[in-house]
Amino acid sequence: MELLYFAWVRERIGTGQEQVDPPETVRSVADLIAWLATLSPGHAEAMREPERLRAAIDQKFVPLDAPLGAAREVALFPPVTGG
Amino acid sequence: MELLYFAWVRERIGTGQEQVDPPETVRSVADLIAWLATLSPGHAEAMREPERLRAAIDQKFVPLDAPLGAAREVALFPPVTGG
Amino acid sequence: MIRVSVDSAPIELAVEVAALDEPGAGGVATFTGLVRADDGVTGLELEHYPGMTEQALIALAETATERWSLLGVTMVHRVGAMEPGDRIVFIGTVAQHRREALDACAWLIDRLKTDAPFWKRETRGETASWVEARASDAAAAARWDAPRG
Amino acid sequence: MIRVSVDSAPIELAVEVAALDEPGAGGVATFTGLVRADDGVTGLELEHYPGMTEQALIALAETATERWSLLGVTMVHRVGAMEPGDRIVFIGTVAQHRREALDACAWLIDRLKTDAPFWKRETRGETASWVEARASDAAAAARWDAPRG
Repeated sequence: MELLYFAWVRERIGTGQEQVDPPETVRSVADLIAWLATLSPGHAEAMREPERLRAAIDQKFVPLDAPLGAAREVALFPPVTGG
Repeated sequence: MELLYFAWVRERIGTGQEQVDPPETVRSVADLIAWLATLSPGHAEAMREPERLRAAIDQKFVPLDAPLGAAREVALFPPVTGG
Repeated sequence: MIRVSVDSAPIELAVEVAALDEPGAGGVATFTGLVRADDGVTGLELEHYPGMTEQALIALAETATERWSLLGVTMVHRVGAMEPGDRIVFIGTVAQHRREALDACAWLIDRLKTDAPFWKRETRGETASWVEARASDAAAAARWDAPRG
Repeated sequence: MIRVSVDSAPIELAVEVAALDEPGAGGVATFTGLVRADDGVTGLELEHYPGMTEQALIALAETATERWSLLGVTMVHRVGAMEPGDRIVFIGTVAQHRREALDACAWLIDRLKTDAPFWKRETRGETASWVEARASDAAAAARWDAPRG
Protein backbone atom coordinates (compact mmCIF):
# COMPACT_ATOMS: atom_id res chain seq x y z
CA MET A 1 0.00 0.00 0.00
CA GLU A 2 1.38 3.38 -0.95
CA LEU A 3 1.00 6.12 1.63
CA LEU A 4 1.19 9.86 0.87
CA TYR A 5 1.53 12.59 3.50
CA PHE A 6 0.97 16.32 3.07
CA ALA A 7 1.60 19.55 4.99
CA TRP A 8 2.48 19.08 8.69
CA VAL A 9 1.76 15.33 8.50
CA ARG A 10 4.54 15.06 5.92
CA GLU A 11 6.85 17.27 7.97
CA ARG A 12 6.37 15.32 11.20
CA ILE A 13 6.91 11.96 9.54
CA GLY A 14 9.86 13.28 7.58
CA THR A 15 8.77 11.93 4.20
CA GLY A 16 5.91 12.55 1.79
CA GLN A 17 5.63 8.99 0.60
CA GLU A 18 6.27 5.46 1.78
CA GLN A 19 5.27 1.85 1.09
CA VAL A 20 3.75 -0.03 4.01
CA ASP A 21 2.34 -3.50 4.55
CA PRO A 22 -0.01 -3.25 7.53
CA PRO A 23 -1.29 -6.40 9.31
CA GLU A 24 -4.70 -7.82 8.40
CA THR A 25 -6.28 -6.32 11.52
CA VAL A 26 -5.89 -2.87 9.92
CA ARG A 27 -9.20 -2.58 8.10
CA SER A 28 -10.15 1.12 8.17
CA VAL A 29 -8.34 4.43 7.76
CA ALA A 30 -8.65 4.90 11.53
CA ASP A 31 -7.00 1.49 12.07
CA LEU A 32 -4.22 2.54 9.71
CA ILE A 33 -3.64 5.77 11.64
CA ALA A 34 -3.42 3.88 14.93
CA TRP A 35 -1.00 1.37 13.44
CA LEU A 36 1.17 4.04 11.80
CA ALA A 37 1.53 5.74 15.20
CA THR A 38 3.55 2.71 16.36
CA LEU A 39 6.12 2.90 13.57
CA SER A 40 8.39 5.75 14.73
CA PRO A 41 8.40 8.81 17.00
CA GLY A 42 7.73 10.99 13.89
CA HIS A 43 4.76 8.82 12.91
CA ALA A 44 3.49 8.92 16.49
CA GLU A 45 3.70 12.71 16.54
CA ALA A 46 1.90 13.01 13.16
CA MET A 47 -0.90 10.59 14.17
CA ARG A 48 -1.26 11.93 17.75
CA GLU A 49 -4.59 13.72 17.12
CA PRO A 50 -6.61 11.69 14.58
CA GLU A 51 -9.46 14.24 14.77
CA ARG A 52 -7.13 16.73 13.06
CA LEU A 53 -6.45 14.34 10.16
CA ARG A 54 -8.27 13.93 6.88
CA ALA A 55 -7.82 11.12 4.35
CA ALA A 56 -8.16 10.18 0.72
CA ILE A 57 -8.24 6.67 -0.74
CA ASP A 58 -7.14 6.42 -4.35
CA GLN A 59 -7.49 10.23 -4.65
CA LYS A 60 -11.03 10.51 -3.26
CA PHE A 61 -11.76 12.10 0.13
CA VAL A 62 -13.07 9.53 2.62
CA PRO A 63 -14.12 9.69 6.29
CA LEU A 64 -11.71 8.16 8.79
CA ASP A 65 -13.99 5.18 9.39
CA ALA A 66 -13.88 4.26 5.69
CA PRO A 67 -12.70 0.67 5.00
CA LEU A 68 -9.36 0.43 3.24
CA GLY A 69 -10.71 -2.27 0.92
CA ALA A 70 -8.39 -2.73 -2.04
CA ALA A 71 -6.84 0.73 -1.65
CA ARG A 72 -3.67 1.21 -3.66
CA GLU A 73 -2.93 4.79 -2.50
CA VAL A 74 -3.90 6.25 0.87
CA ALA A 75 -3.17 9.89 1.70
CA LEU A 76 -3.23 11.48 5.16
CA PHE A 77 -3.21 15.25 5.68
CA PRO A 78 -4.70 18.14 7.66
CA PRO A 79 -7.98 19.81 6.57
CA VAL A 80 -7.41 21.58 3.22
CA THR A 81 -6.73 25.33 3.06
CA GLY A 82 -6.53 26.27 -0.61
CA GLY A 83 -8.07 29.08 -2.59
CA MET B 1 -37.85 74.37 -17.90
CA GLU B 2 -35.56 72.11 -19.91
CA LEU B 3 -37.00 68.79 -21.01
CA LEU B 4 -34.94 65.77 -22.07
CA TYR B 5 -36.33 62.71 -23.85
CA PHE B 6 -34.68 59.34 -24.30
CA ALA B 7 -35.21 56.15 -26.31
CA TRP B 8 -38.67 55.79 -27.92
CA VAL B 9 -39.94 58.90 -26.13
CA ARG B 10 -37.28 60.91 -27.96
CA GLU B 11 -38.05 59.17 -31.26
CA ARG B 12 -41.80 59.78 -31.08
CA ILE B 13 -41.40 63.43 -30.17
CA GLY B 14 -38.71 63.90 -32.78
CA THR B 15 -36.22 65.68 -30.56
CA GLY B 16 -34.17 64.81 -27.47
CA GLN B 17 -34.37 68.22 -25.87
CA GLU B 18 -36.66 71.26 -25.72
CA GLN B 19 -37.43 74.29 -23.57
CA VAL B 20 -41.03 74.57 -22.35
CA ASP B 21 -42.96 76.98 -20.17
CA PRO B 22 -45.97 75.04 -18.83
CA PRO B 23 -48.90 76.85 -17.18
CA GLU B 24 -49.06 77.14 -13.39
CA THR B 25 -51.62 74.35 -13.15
CA VAL B 26 -48.86 71.89 -14.11
CA ARG B 27 -47.54 70.97 -10.69
CA SER B 28 -46.40 67.31 -10.89
CA VAL B 29 -44.58 65.16 -13.42
CA ALA B 30 -47.95 63.55 -14.23
CA ASP B 31 -49.43 66.98 -14.90
CA LEU B 32 -46.51 67.76 -17.18
CA ILE B 33 -47.03 64.52 -19.13
CA ALA B 34 -50.74 65.34 -19.63
CA TRP B 35 -49.91 68.85 -20.74
CA LEU B 36 -47.13 67.74 -23.11
CA ALA B 37 -49.60 65.36 -24.80
CA THR B 38 -51.50 68.44 -26.09
CA LEU B 39 -48.49 70.01 -27.83
CA SER B 40 -48.23 67.95 -31.03
CA PRO B 41 -49.19 64.58 -32.50
CA GLY B 42 -45.67 63.35 -31.74
CA HIS B 43 -45.93 64.46 -28.12
CA ALA B 44 -49.38 62.88 -27.88
CA GLU B 45 -48.02 59.56 -29.16
CA ALA B 46 -45.05 59.65 -26.76
CA MET B 47 -47.25 60.49 -23.72
CA ARG B 48 -50.11 58.15 -24.65
CA GLU B 49 -49.35 55.55 -21.96
CA PRO B 50 -48.02 57.36 -18.86
CA GLU B 51 -47.67 54.05 -17.02
CA ARG B 52 -44.89 53.14 -19.47
CA LEU B 53 -42.97 56.35 -18.66
CA ARG B 54 -40.34 57.04 -16.04
CA ALA B 55 -38.95 60.42 -15.00
CA ALA B 56 -35.99 62.19 -13.49
CA ILE B 57 -35.91 65.70 -12.02
CA ASP B 58 -32.49 67.34 -12.06
CA GLN B 59 -30.92 63.95 -12.78
CA LYS B 60 -32.58 62.02 -9.93
CA PHE B 61 -35.24 59.36 -10.57
CA VAL B 62 -38.66 60.45 -9.22
CA PRO B 63 -42.12 58.85 -9.23
CA LEU B 64 -44.64 60.34 -11.65
CA ASP B 65 -46.59 62.00 -8.82
CA ALA B 66 -43.51 63.95 -7.73
CA PRO B 67 -43.97 67.74 -7.61
CA LEU B 68 -41.96 69.66 -10.19
CA GLY B 69 -41.00 72.27 -7.59
CA ALA B 70 -38.10 74.36 -8.85
CA ALA B 71 -37.02 71.73 -11.38
CA ARG B 72 -34.55 73.02 -13.94
CA GLU B 73 -34.22 69.79 -15.93
CA VAL B 74 -36.94 67.14 -16.31
CA ALA B 75 -36.29 63.93 -18.26
CA LEU B 76 -38.92 61.50 -19.54
CA PHE B 77 -38.04 58.03 -20.78
CA PRO B 78 -39.04 54.35 -20.75
CA PRO B 79 -37.90 52.02 -17.95
CA VAL B 80 -34.13 51.63 -18.14
CA THR B 81 -32.53 48.59 -19.82
CA GLY B 82 -28.77 48.92 -19.34
CA GLY B 83 -26.13 46.45 -18.22
CA MET C 1 -10.71 53.76 -5.22
CA ILE C 2 -13.84 54.28 -7.30
CA ARG C 3 -13.53 54.41 -11.07
CA VAL C 4 -16.54 54.98 -13.33
CA SER C 5 -16.50 55.28 -17.09
CA VAL C 6 -19.18 55.64 -19.79
CA ASP C 7 -17.58 55.49 -23.20
CA SER C 8 -18.24 54.45 -26.79
CA ALA C 9 -14.81 52.83 -27.07
CA PRO C 10 -14.56 49.04 -26.65
CA ILE C 11 -13.99 47.85 -23.08
CA GLU C 12 -10.41 46.62 -22.68
CA LEU C 13 -10.58 43.86 -20.10
CA ALA C 14 -6.87 43.61 -19.44
CA VAL C 15 -6.72 47.34 -18.70
CA GLU C 16 -9.76 47.27 -16.42
CA VAL C 17 -8.61 44.21 -14.54
CA ALA C 18 -5.09 45.55 -14.05
CA ALA C 19 -6.58 48.78 -12.64
CA LEU C 20 -8.18 46.72 -9.84
CA ASP C 21 -4.86 46.16 -8.05
CA GLU C 22 -5.24 47.56 -4.54
CA PRO C 23 -2.88 47.14 -1.57
CA GLY C 24 -4.35 44.83 1.06
CA ALA C 25 -6.71 43.12 -1.38
CA GLY C 26 -7.63 39.49 -0.71
CA GLY C 27 -10.27 39.01 -3.39
CA VAL C 28 -11.24 40.57 -6.70
CA ALA C 29 -14.60 39.79 -8.34
CA THR C 30 -15.59 40.88 -11.83
CA PHE C 31 -18.62 40.67 -14.04
CA THR C 32 -18.62 41.32 -17.77
CA GLY C 33 -21.83 41.58 -19.75
CA LEU C 34 -21.75 40.81 -23.48
CA VAL C 35 -24.02 41.40 -26.45
CA ARG C 36 -25.62 38.05 -27.16
CA ALA C 37 -26.10 36.93 -30.72
CA ASP C 38 -29.14 34.80 -29.98
CA ASP C 39 -32.67 35.68 -31.10
CA GLY C 40 -31.23 36.86 -34.41
CA VAL C 41 -29.76 40.05 -32.93
CA THR C 42 -27.28 41.59 -35.37
CA GLY C 43 -26.55 44.83 -33.53
CA LEU C 44 -27.15 46.76 -30.33
CA GLU C 45 -27.29 50.51 -29.71
CA LEU C 46 -26.92 51.88 -26.19
CA GLU C 47 -28.38 55.30 -25.39
CA HIS C 48 -27.81 57.00 -22.04
CA TYR C 49 -28.42 60.21 -20.09
CA PRO C 50 -25.06 62.01 -20.01
CA GLY C 51 -24.35 63.44 -16.60
CA MET C 52 -27.01 61.48 -14.77
CA THR C 53 -25.47 58.17 -15.86
CA GLU C 54 -22.11 58.93 -14.30
CA GLN C 55 -23.80 60.22 -11.12
CA ALA C 56 -25.92 57.06 -10.87
CA LEU C 57 -22.89 54.78 -11.28
CA ILE C 58 -20.86 56.72 -8.72
CA ALA C 59 -23.75 56.58 -6.25
CA LEU C 60 -23.96 52.79 -6.67
CA ALA C 61 -20.19 52.41 -6.30
CA GLU C 62 -20.21 54.52 -3.12
CA THR C 63 -23.10 52.58 -1.60
CA ALA C 64 -21.37 49.26 -2.36
CA THR C 65 -18.06 50.52 -0.97
CA GLU C 66 -19.72 51.38 2.32
CA ARG C 67 -21.93 48.28 2.60
CA TRP C 68 -19.15 45.79 1.84
CA SER C 69 -16.04 47.75 2.98
CA LEU C 70 -14.58 47.62 -0.52
CA LEU C 71 -11.03 48.65 -1.28
CA GLY C 72 -11.88 49.40 -4.92
CA VAL C 73 -14.75 49.48 -7.42
CA THR C 74 -14.67 49.84 -11.19
CA MET C 75 -17.83 50.34 -13.28
CA VAL C 76 -17.44 50.69 -17.03
CA HIS C 77 -20.40 50.88 -19.38
CA ARG C 78 -20.14 51.11 -23.12
CA VAL C 79 -22.56 53.26 -25.11
CA GLY C 80 -23.29 53.68 -28.84
CA ALA C 81 -23.24 50.98 -31.50
CA MET C 82 -22.14 47.44 -30.67
CA GLU C 83 -22.06 43.99 -32.23
CA PRO C 84 -22.77 40.53 -30.83
CA GLY C 85 -19.84 39.41 -28.66
CA ASP C 86 -18.91 43.00 -27.69
CA ARG C 87 -18.61 43.84 -24.00
CA ILE C 88 -21.40 46.13 -22.78
CA VAL C 89 -20.49 46.44 -19.13
CA PHE C 90 -17.65 45.61 -16.77
CA ILE C 91 -17.92 45.61 -12.98
CA GLY C 92 -14.94 44.95 -10.73
CA THR C 93 -14.81 44.88 -6.93
CA VAL C 94 -11.86 44.53 -4.58
CA ALA C 95 -12.13 43.55 -0.92
CA GLN C 96 -10.12 41.99 1.86
CA HIS C 97 -12.26 38.85 1.75
CA ARG C 98 -13.94 36.95 -1.07
CA ARG C 99 -17.53 37.16 0.18
CA GLU C 100 -17.56 40.98 0.20
CA ALA C 101 -16.06 41.21 -3.30
CA LEU C 102 -18.46 38.61 -4.75
CA ASP C 103 -21.61 39.99 -3.12
CA ALA C 104 -20.80 43.59 -4.00
CA CYS C 105 -20.13 42.65 -7.64
CA ALA C 106 -23.45 40.80 -7.95
CA TRP C 107 -25.31 43.67 -6.23
CA LEU C 108 -23.76 46.28 -8.50
CA ILE C 109 -24.78 44.59 -11.73
CA ASP C 110 -28.29 43.91 -10.38
CA ARG C 111 -28.73 47.53 -9.32
CA LEU C 112 -27.11 48.97 -12.45
CA LYS C 113 -29.86 47.22 -14.43
CA THR C 114 -32.59 49.15 -12.60
CA ASP C 115 -30.86 52.33 -11.36
CA ALA C 116 -28.77 53.68 -14.22
CA PRO C 117 -30.28 55.54 -17.22
CA PHE C 118 -29.34 53.33 -20.17
CA TRP C 119 -31.62 52.17 -22.97
CA LYS C 120 -30.92 49.34 -25.41
CA ARG C 121 -32.13 49.17 -28.99
CA GLU C 122 -31.64 45.86 -30.74
CA THR C 123 -31.25 45.48 -34.46
CA ARG C 124 -32.32 42.31 -36.26
CA GLY C 125 -31.37 42.78 -39.89
CA GLU C 126 -33.44 45.77 -41.08
CA THR C 127 -35.61 46.00 -37.94
CA ALA C 128 -34.72 47.95 -34.80
CA SER C 129 -36.66 47.73 -31.54
CA TRP C 130 -36.22 49.16 -28.04
CA VAL C 131 -35.62 46.44 -25.47
CA GLU C 132 -38.41 46.17 -22.88
CA ALA C 133 -37.45 46.30 -19.20
CA ARG C 134 -37.83 42.90 -17.55
CA ALA C 135 -39.68 42.22 -14.32
CA SER C 136 -36.92 39.72 -13.47
CA ASP C 137 -34.40 42.58 -13.31
CA ALA C 138 -36.54 44.52 -10.84
CA ALA C 139 -36.92 41.33 -8.77
CA ALA C 140 -33.16 40.69 -8.86
CA ALA C 141 -32.45 44.22 -7.61
CA ALA C 142 -35.16 44.00 -4.93
CA ARG C 143 -33.95 40.72 -3.43
CA TRP C 144 -30.94 42.55 -1.93
CA ASP C 145 -33.31 44.61 0.22
CA ALA C 146 -34.98 41.51 1.71
CA PRO C 147 -33.83 40.21 5.10
CA ARG C 148 -30.87 37.86 4.68
CA GLY C 149 -31.26 34.12 5.35
CA MET D 1 -15.25 24.41 -22.28
CA ILE D 2 -13.61 23.41 -19.01
CA ARG D 3 -10.03 24.51 -18.37
CA VAL D 4 -8.19 23.57 -15.19
CA SER D 5 -4.59 24.40 -14.35
CA VAL D 6 -2.36 23.91 -11.31
CA ASP D 7 0.96 25.61 -11.86
CA SER D 8 3.78 27.36 -10.04
CA ALA D 9 3.91 30.13 -12.68
CA PRO D 10 2.22 33.47 -11.89
CA ILE D 11 -1.43 33.71 -12.96
CA GLU D 12 -1.77 36.05 -15.95
CA LEU D 13 -5.20 37.66 -15.61
CA ALA D 14 -5.35 39.07 -19.13
CA VAL D 15 -4.66 35.63 -20.59
CA GLU D 16 -7.19 33.87 -18.35
CA VAL D 17 -9.90 36.44 -18.98
CA ALA D 18 -9.37 36.39 -22.74
CA ALA D 19 -9.63 32.59 -22.71
CA LEU D 20 -13.17 32.92 -21.35
CA ASP D 21 -14.53 34.08 -24.73
CA GLU D 22 -17.33 31.68 -25.69
CA PRO D 23 -19.86 32.02 -28.51
CA GLY D 24 -23.33 32.80 -27.15
CA ALA D 25 -22.03 34.16 -23.86
CA GLY D 26 -24.08 36.87 -22.14
CA GLY D 27 -22.17 37.11 -18.88
CA VAL D 28 -18.69 36.33 -17.56
CA ALA D 29 -17.94 36.29 -13.84
CA THR D 30 -14.49 35.97 -12.34
CA PHE D 31 -12.96 35.70 -8.91
CA THR D 32 -9.28 36.21 -8.15
CA GLY D 33 -7.81 35.39 -4.74
CA LEU D 34 -4.64 37.18 -3.66
CA VAL D 35 -2.01 36.71 -0.98
CA ARG D 36 -2.78 39.33 1.65
CA ALA D 37 0.06 41.17 3.35
CA ASP D 38 -1.83 41.72 6.57
CA ASP D 39 -0.98 39.99 9.87
CA GLY D 40 2.70 40.44 9.01
CA VAL D 41 2.68 37.70 6.37
CA THR D 42 5.82 37.94 4.23
CA GLY D 43 5.40 34.79 2.14
CA LEU D 44 3.06 31.93 1.32
CA GLU D 45 3.81 28.39 0.20
CA LEU D 46 1.11 26.30 -1.45
CA GLU D 47 1.39 22.50 -1.29
CA HIS D 48 -1.01 20.22 -3.17
CA TYR D 49 -1.73 16.60 -4.02
CA PRO D 50 -0.70 16.20 -7.67
CA GLY D 51 -3.24 14.21 -9.63
CA MET D 52 -6.00 14.42 -7.03
CA THR D 53 -5.98 18.25 -7.21
CA GLU D 54 -6.68 18.35 -10.93
CA GLN D 55 -9.37 15.66 -10.56
CA ALA D 56 -11.03 17.63 -7.75
CA LEU D 57 -11.05 20.86 -9.77
CA ILE D 58 -12.41 19.13 -12.87
CA ALA D 59 -15.16 17.51 -10.79
CA LEU D 60 -16.16 20.92 -9.38
CA ALA D 61 -16.11 22.50 -12.85
CA GLU D 62 -18.28 19.70 -14.25
CA THR D 63 -20.78 19.95 -11.42
CA ALA D 64 -21.04 23.73 -11.85
CA THR D 65 -21.39 23.41 -15.63
CA GLU D 66 -24.35 21.10 -15.19
CA ARG D 67 -26.04 22.96 -12.32
CA TRP D 68 -25.84 26.41 -13.99
CA SER D 69 -25.74 25.44 -17.71
CA LEU D 70 -22.36 27.09 -18.11
CA LEU D 71 -20.76 27.67 -21.50
CA GLY D 72 -17.27 27.75 -20.00
CA VAL D 73 -15.34 27.37 -16.75
CA THR D 74 -11.72 28.16 -15.95
CA MET D 75 -10.07 27.21 -12.66
CA VAL D 76 -6.43 28.12 -12.16
CA HIS D 77 -4.61 27.57 -8.89
CA ARG D 78 -1.05 28.55 -8.24
CA VAL D 79 1.24 26.34 -6.14
CA GLY D 80 4.71 26.79 -4.66
CA ALA D 81 6.18 29.97 -3.22
CA MET D 82 4.30 33.28 -3.41
CA GLU D 83 4.53 36.79 -2.06
CA PRO D 84 1.91 39.22 -0.76
CA GLY D 85 -0.07 40.64 -3.69
CA ASP D 86 0.43 37.51 -5.83
CA ARG D 87 -2.63 35.80 -7.27
CA ILE D 88 -3.33 32.39 -5.69
CA VAL D 89 -6.46 31.39 -7.55
CA PHE D 90 -8.53 32.45 -10.53
CA ILE D 91 -12.07 31.26 -11.25
CA GLY D 92 -13.94 32.26 -14.39
CA THR D 93 -17.45 31.27 -15.47
CA VAL D 94 -19.32 31.98 -18.70
CA ALA D 95 -23.08 31.70 -19.10
CA GLN D 96 -25.92 33.02 -21.21
CA HIS D 97 -27.23 35.07 -18.29
CA ARG D 98 -25.55 36.96 -15.46
CA ARG D 99 -27.16 35.12 -12.54
CA GLU D 100 -25.82 31.73 -13.64
CA ALA D 101 -22.29 33.07 -14.19
CA LEU D 102 -22.23 34.93 -10.85
CA ASP D 103 -23.70 32.12 -8.75
CA ALA D 104 -21.48 29.46 -10.32
CA CYS D 105 -18.37 31.58 -9.74
CA ALA D 106 -19.22 32.12 -6.06
CA TRP D 107 -20.05 28.43 -5.62
CA LEU D 108 -16.78 27.30 -7.24
CA ILE D 109 -14.55 29.37 -4.97
CA ASP D 110 -16.54 28.31 -1.88
CA ARG D 111 -16.27 24.64 -2.79
CA LEU D 112 -12.64 24.85 -3.91
CA LYS D 113 -11.82 25.98 -0.35
CA THR D 114 -13.21 22.75 1.13
CA ASP D 115 -12.98 20.19 -1.69
CA ALA D 116 -9.55 20.57 -3.28
CA PRO D 117 -6.35 19.23 -1.69
CA PHE D 118 -4.27 22.38 -1.16
CA TRP D 119 -2.40 23.40 2.00
CA LYS D 120 -1.08 26.86 2.77
CA ARG D 121 1.99 27.62 4.87
CA GLU D 122 2.48 31.24 5.82
CA THR D 123 5.85 32.80 6.51
CA ARG D 124 6.22 35.74 8.89
CA GLY D 125 9.87 36.71 8.79
CA GLU D 126 11.75 33.66 10.12
CA THR D 127 8.65 31.76 11.25
CA ALA D 128 6.55 29.46 9.07
CA SER D 129 3.20 27.98 10.10
CA TRP D 130 0.55 25.87 8.41
CA VAL D 131 -2.73 27.73 7.99
CA GLU D 132 -5.60 26.21 9.97
CA ALA D 133 -8.83 25.40 8.13
CA ARG D 134 -11.60 27.82 9.06
CA ALA D 135 -15.10 26.81 10.13
CA SER D 136 -16.40 29.78 8.12
CA ASP D 137 -15.17 28.13 4.91
CA ALA D 138 -17.07 24.92 5.69
CA ALA D 139 -20.15 27.02 6.44
CA ALA D 140 -19.78 28.97 3.19
CA ALA D 141 -19.58 25.73 1.19
CA ALA D 142 -22.51 24.19 3.06
CA ARG D 143 -24.88 27.11 2.53
CA TRP D 144 -25.21 26.14 -1.15
CA ASP D 145 -26.77 22.83 -0.12
CA ALA D 146 -29.48 24.52 1.96
CA PRO D 147 -32.93 25.08 0.42
CA ARG D 148 -32.94 28.35 -1.53
CA GLY D 149 -34.87 31.42 -0.34
